[in-house]
Amino acid sequence: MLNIFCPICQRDCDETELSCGGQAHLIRRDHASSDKDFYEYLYERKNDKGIIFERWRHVYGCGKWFHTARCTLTNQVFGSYSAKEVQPPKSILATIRRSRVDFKGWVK
Amino acid sequence: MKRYSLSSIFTEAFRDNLGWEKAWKKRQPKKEYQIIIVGGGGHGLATAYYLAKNFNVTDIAVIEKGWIGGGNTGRNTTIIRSNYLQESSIGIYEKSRSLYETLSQDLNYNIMFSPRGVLMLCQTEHELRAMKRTSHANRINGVDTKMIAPEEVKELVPIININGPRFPVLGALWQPRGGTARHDAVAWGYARKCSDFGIDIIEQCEVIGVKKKREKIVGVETTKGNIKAKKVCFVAAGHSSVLADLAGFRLPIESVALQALVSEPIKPIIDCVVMANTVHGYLSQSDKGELVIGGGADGYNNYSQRGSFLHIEETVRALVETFPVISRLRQLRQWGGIVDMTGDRSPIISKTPVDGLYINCGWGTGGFKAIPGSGWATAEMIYNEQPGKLASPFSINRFSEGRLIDESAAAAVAH
Amino acid sequence: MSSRLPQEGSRINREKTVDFRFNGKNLKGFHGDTVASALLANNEMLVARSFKYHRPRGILTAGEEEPNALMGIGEGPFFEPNIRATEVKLKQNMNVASQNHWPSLRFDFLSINNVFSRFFAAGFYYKTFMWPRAAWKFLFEPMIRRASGLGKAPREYDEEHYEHIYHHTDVLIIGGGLAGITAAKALRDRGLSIMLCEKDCVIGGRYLEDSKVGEKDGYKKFHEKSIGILRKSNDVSIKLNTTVTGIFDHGFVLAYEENQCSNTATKKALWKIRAKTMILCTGAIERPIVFPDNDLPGIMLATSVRDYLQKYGVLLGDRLVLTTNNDYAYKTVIELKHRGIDIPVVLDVRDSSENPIIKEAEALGIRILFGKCIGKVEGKRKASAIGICSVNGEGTIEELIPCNAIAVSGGWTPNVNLWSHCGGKLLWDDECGFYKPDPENTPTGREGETNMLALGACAGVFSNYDIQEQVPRKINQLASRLKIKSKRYIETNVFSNEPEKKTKPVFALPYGASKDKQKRMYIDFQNDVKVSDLQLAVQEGFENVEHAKRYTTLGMATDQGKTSNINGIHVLSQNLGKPVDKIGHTTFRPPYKPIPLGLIAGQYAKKLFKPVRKTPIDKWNLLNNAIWEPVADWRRAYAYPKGNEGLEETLSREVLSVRKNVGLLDSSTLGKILVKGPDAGQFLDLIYTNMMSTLKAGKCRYGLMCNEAGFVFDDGVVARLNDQSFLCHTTSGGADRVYAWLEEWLQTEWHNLKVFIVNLTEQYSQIAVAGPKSRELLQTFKSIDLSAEKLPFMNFIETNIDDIWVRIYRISFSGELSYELAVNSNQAEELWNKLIKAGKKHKIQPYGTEALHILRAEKGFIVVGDETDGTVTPHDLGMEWIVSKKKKDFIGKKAFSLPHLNSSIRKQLVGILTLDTNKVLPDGCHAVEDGKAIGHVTSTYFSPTLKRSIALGLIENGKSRKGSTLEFEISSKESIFAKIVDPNFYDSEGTKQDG
Amino acid sequence: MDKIKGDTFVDVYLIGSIKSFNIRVDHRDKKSINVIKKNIEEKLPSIQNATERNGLTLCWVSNDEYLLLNQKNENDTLLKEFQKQMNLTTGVAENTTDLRVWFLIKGNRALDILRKGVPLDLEKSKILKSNFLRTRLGEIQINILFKSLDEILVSVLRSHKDYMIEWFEVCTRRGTEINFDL
Repeated sequence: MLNIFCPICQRDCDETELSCGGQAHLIRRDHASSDKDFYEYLYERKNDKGIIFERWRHVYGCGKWFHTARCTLTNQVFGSYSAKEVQPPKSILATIRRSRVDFKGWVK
Repeated sequence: MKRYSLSSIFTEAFRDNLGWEKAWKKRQPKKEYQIIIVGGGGHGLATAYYLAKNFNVTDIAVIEKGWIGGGNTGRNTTIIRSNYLQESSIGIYEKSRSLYETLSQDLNYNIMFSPRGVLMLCQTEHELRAMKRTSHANRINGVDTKMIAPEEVKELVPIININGPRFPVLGALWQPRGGTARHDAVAWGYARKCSDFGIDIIEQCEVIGVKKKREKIVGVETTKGNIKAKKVCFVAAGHSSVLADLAGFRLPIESVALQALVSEPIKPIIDCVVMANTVHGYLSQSDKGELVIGGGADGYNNYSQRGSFLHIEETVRALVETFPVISRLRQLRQWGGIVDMTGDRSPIISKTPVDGLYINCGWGTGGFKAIPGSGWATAEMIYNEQPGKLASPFSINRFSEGRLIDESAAAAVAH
Repeated sequence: MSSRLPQEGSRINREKTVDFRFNGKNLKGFHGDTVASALLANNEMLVARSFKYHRPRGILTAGEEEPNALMGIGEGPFFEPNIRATEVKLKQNMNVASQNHWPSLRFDFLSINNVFSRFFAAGFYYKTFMWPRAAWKFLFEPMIRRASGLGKAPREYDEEHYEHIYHHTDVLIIGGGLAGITAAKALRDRGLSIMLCEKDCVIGGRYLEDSKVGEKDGYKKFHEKSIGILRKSNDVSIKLNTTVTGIFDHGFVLAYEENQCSNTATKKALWKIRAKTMILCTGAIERPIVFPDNDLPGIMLATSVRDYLQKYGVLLGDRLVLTTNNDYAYKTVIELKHRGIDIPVVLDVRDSSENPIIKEAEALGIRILFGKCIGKVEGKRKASAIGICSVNGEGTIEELIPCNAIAVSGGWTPNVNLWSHCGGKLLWDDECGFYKPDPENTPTGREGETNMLALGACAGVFSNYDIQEQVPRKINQLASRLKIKSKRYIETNVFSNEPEKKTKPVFALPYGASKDKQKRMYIDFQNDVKVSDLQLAVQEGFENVEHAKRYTTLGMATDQGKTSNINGIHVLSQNLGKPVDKIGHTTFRPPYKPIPLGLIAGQYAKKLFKPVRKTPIDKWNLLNNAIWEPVADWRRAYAYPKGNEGLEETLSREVLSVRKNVGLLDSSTLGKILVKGPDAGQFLDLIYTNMMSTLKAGKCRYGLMCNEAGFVFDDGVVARLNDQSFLCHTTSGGADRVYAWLEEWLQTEWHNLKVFIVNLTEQYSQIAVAGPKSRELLQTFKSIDLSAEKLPFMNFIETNIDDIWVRIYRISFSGELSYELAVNSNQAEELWNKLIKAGKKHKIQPYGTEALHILRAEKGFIVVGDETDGTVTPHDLGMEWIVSKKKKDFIGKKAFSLPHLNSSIRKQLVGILTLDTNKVLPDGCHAVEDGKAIGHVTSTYFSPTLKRSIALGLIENGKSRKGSTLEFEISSKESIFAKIVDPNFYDSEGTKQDG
Repeated sequence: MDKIKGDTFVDVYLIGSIKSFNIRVDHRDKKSINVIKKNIEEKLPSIQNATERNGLTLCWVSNDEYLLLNQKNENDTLLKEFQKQMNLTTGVAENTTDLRVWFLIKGNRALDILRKGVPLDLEKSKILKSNFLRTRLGEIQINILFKSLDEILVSVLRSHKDYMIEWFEVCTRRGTEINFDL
């Protein structure tokens, strides 16, 4: 069972208090976008086997969304950061590189 | 290939069983094949089998990174049914179910297909209406199912808690020719026939690169060297995105853990498969006597082949409510597989942006029941280089066209 | 012949006898006995039948690794199958029954499988039962199913009470043996919260039993001192009778507390522990040697023989032979010799051993033969004699030794299950012949840090002296790694240092066993997996350890291979000619030992299964005979039958009362979300398909919500309270979903919009007053003027009814003149009763959700969830009028432009009137055109108002089929024909609702 | 305040409704925050905490959300004024008195009850007297306001009232205390 830090409540939350919102930093494609962009926004996913950036909501607590960086193979979590960030902040990328030397950085 | 039968068992019994041959030959990869199937699970082996059986193509290699049947084929709850709602889903699942009927005889390998029936419970008015709609769709598309009343459900499953009080059973959709099969036997049965056809089955051979020349497939790079091929098909549920990434494109898929558990073996208490979607749990009893229990997938991307205890708890809680007598039975073991979840919970059998590279994935929580049909349709697509009637609805570009095949359609109650 | 000694037994209380029944026989045991020790005390050595060949089985061990002694224990609601007799404490009048045999344990008909076992080799069932095809379902499978499965399933509902308990701790010590106690003493008083779980009802583990042989009483004082230290320190909390069963991600641990010793009813609790660091001290399990006929009752692990002797004063037999490959097992024969038991011979498979214990045994007159092992065992249902043969060679018998008990010890297997549950890898130790935790690949916690340390026997360190040496050092290293600065822990070592020479790993003997002998050498006792079965698996190509396991079912029984896995892997490696660490091992999975399904459900079963949400008017509904319908977690009144009305009568009465007089509906479950802020209008314009920002204060507007894929997923009326605030109503099932949907967009996409939302669903109740007399009814309350001018359709006012504040919306879902009253939930019941009383003279009737469905269907209004199923767009519903053309963007707009969402063959909403007005189209039936389904019925009722059946449906290009007649196939033999019409059957101009 | 019946190892009282407001504050301008500071509490409660002053309890729910409880009727007029001022700003103050139902758990084993359903670390040493926690109990959401370690106020949605009462009846029975063995 995961145990993820909620940056708003400043405490660890049992997975049963949270709900996952899938891949982070998708760019919303509105009415003017091409069919291809719209398909990539709505359906296409990186689904990496390794480091991913995802969205969580603290449903049973503060009700806020936030992002985390997690490894999908070992469930190691590298940190949580605000929902307003458009891409993973430097500090998170640094934490990842400290323990995963082969990390190739965040890809849009 | 030595034929399996009662007489062959009899003769072998008197010479310490020394006459049995290898079920499938252990091969090292050749330099080149006409077709390479990546993934030695049920779908991959079935694709190779039907390429040989239907189209007489045997210059094929089935390469598996671990041991055949070790992925989701060895981790599912072995349920076989075809009572789907959408016409295109009915097409492929009913084709599978009908192939399962005679698969033991076709493969000369007892896969123990036991059509003991599948029961989909209706525990809300809304679910009852949705199942009635499915039963009409089934009848029109040639699937033998019918709605039955609570009393009949109680007759079929004496241990069920019919009258709630939380969710009284209002009726059920009954498919008498649905049931279960022994999952390992399906993989081994197909492997044995493929090996007999001369198809190379190569285990411990992981794809680590894809060779392309101007967007046309040339071959794959594996841990056992490079192998050339004119056509390659990815059939590796759970790792579809990893392979697609090597080939330079992305899929509308998320890999999540799907867990299941078994109880200790007991004398027979339930004959058919019971699925209770309102409370999210389903259950059947294996021939060995273990209750095989499954439920919903986990909620987050996961390649670790182990899930959260949360889902085991929810599933068991639902089934203890539906079958109170199982409360004192003990959980013997739990495990998890990695399933491909697509946007509309329907599979992908399709060509890909790379010419000559095909893909069969996205089966989500319903892959085992589709093995023969999926193999049949994928073989047809690879041979004709064009998806046939069964496969065409499941192309990748259905998502960009908005042509979703949504099986979770009878969604939550809203009124 | 097993029996009870006159005295001794550290665990039993000889003053308190306990009566129990075994297979109908009335037997006696003592308080503190396990069922197994009590059975042995009563010479019940035959206890079970094996799974496949139904061979006779005896008790092999004294713990949870027991493969054989599975019993059905208890009666009625407390009956439980497949319980290990070695684990269950004896209770007064306990009813114990052996399993898996017919007609009786002694004479089991199915043991003919054993006679024909040559035909039932591993995997035989894959090679036969294929002809004739139907025979599998009617003949072969039922036969197999009846023969397999061990215990009978309980028949009655479970009365047991289970609970879940959460606990957080810095350090979790798993196992209370010497290593666990030393670790706890070393870690205490360092500001860490420590929890220690011990599966037994006392802590101490092995060293308590070992301390009695030869070593002076030093251990007793040492043990008392240790317990005193732990009891005094307040940061160490110890749980007895608690087995840790599973390790999950991020230090989540499951432990099963089964408190049989407490006088209260057996308390069963599942502890959900979150531990930052775990210390594994789970010890090791003794391993049997595989020799011909090694599965006969009377054969037991050497140390278990000693356990029964010292803990329960029970003798396995009075003429015992020992076969072993290590010195530790000699303690058993020395203990027995001290009690005058005849030890005819000890067969030591090694060439020699200089350990002092050998000298001590010889001094007691015990004949020890080196390089010898057991070649065969005679005896029908109990061992009666053994044949000695040399370890090498094919096993010809040199000498026959009569005996009635055989102790076996093939060395010890470290208990590494929990280490492997969550990422920990194992190393093969070739000298000792077992897998042990790999310090380089440990289980990792959330930050990828090592969060488990294995100490003592489970890490391959067996002698008490070495444990006492290493544990404090390892704990101090751990403390420094966890940056806990505090004093280093040192303790004097009370144990004598007798280094045990490396034992030669031995698994299956004799080495050159003949084919015939290999068929009688059992590796997995419960599933009857023999050495010959593994050979066959390898011969047939099932070489991978996972393939071999599944093909032979080795280690797939209820003990999950605790005593058979290592032996099996070794035999596999011999057959493949590959070293063991090239073969690997199968996956260790939770639970460590089987746990009840009821325990996993916990207290959330029976009454507490899935909360039932009740509206403020629930009590009234209950008193007025409401039939309930689950809607999401709510329970709503489906209908209010009177007397012995049939459902049809009730529904038509309720519908007609709304059409003719006035009806009352409890719609409190409606979602109510306040959207407030300067940008509230702009935000709602993005969410709904029509314009909301242009809505005037005091007015309402019906809105449709689509998801990004363009499909309708909720709808409802939006009321503008003032220029800054809107109150959005949603469907009952969608309330929480829509609230989460709006929060998601505000927090993650449009976080610059000045808008806040509050979920007020349960702050207000909502009561619908519908029908021609609704205005008249509400006018009886003096304070309100509800004339059409003062309160036109789709407007609302806030006023009082007597002293109750209400907001009255003029909205209609039934098509009648109707009002919906929002009231603070605490006053809902009071208002409802006022309306019922005032409505008496207007013949007011409550109506339920089903009547509501009929009323709105008569008007052709859609219900999200019936007309829509997640694949339907507003255009399909014929609601182009609700899709704004002016708005630049809203959720779903892009999707509407996708090719498939505009294709001609989309299904469109239509009204359906059957030609025969009395025939009602069945739910969900399909319209068929030359054999192909072209659409389905979404709602279908008999309309009491129109005295005929009506239906709504989604039909391919339905709009252009208006006026035509379609065939609706309702069964393979029958169809109903119906005309396609406009989906509004009643007062289509809406004069009633606007009046 | 009627007590949940049964032979229990801790006392649980059903209180019912407490006058309350859901408050949302807009951090973009200080207006909404100042309205609270002026009318209710100068020093806003820190994360996971609540402040209490003459019958008004202000609980931190999220970084832009508070729950205001009023247990004294004299504060009604003050609160009406507060709500008026608040709704003039871009923040929100919405009456949610009827939304929840409150229970009072009394006894030295009060925390033990919560540990049967709340996944948080409720070790006595880790709990502050002023804590306010919003979390999960079993399958429903719960607010926990600590008066002291032996007196805890909890609230659930009003529709979960009966479920909560049944949960307490099941989980407070004597004999099911949580205890350690040594």
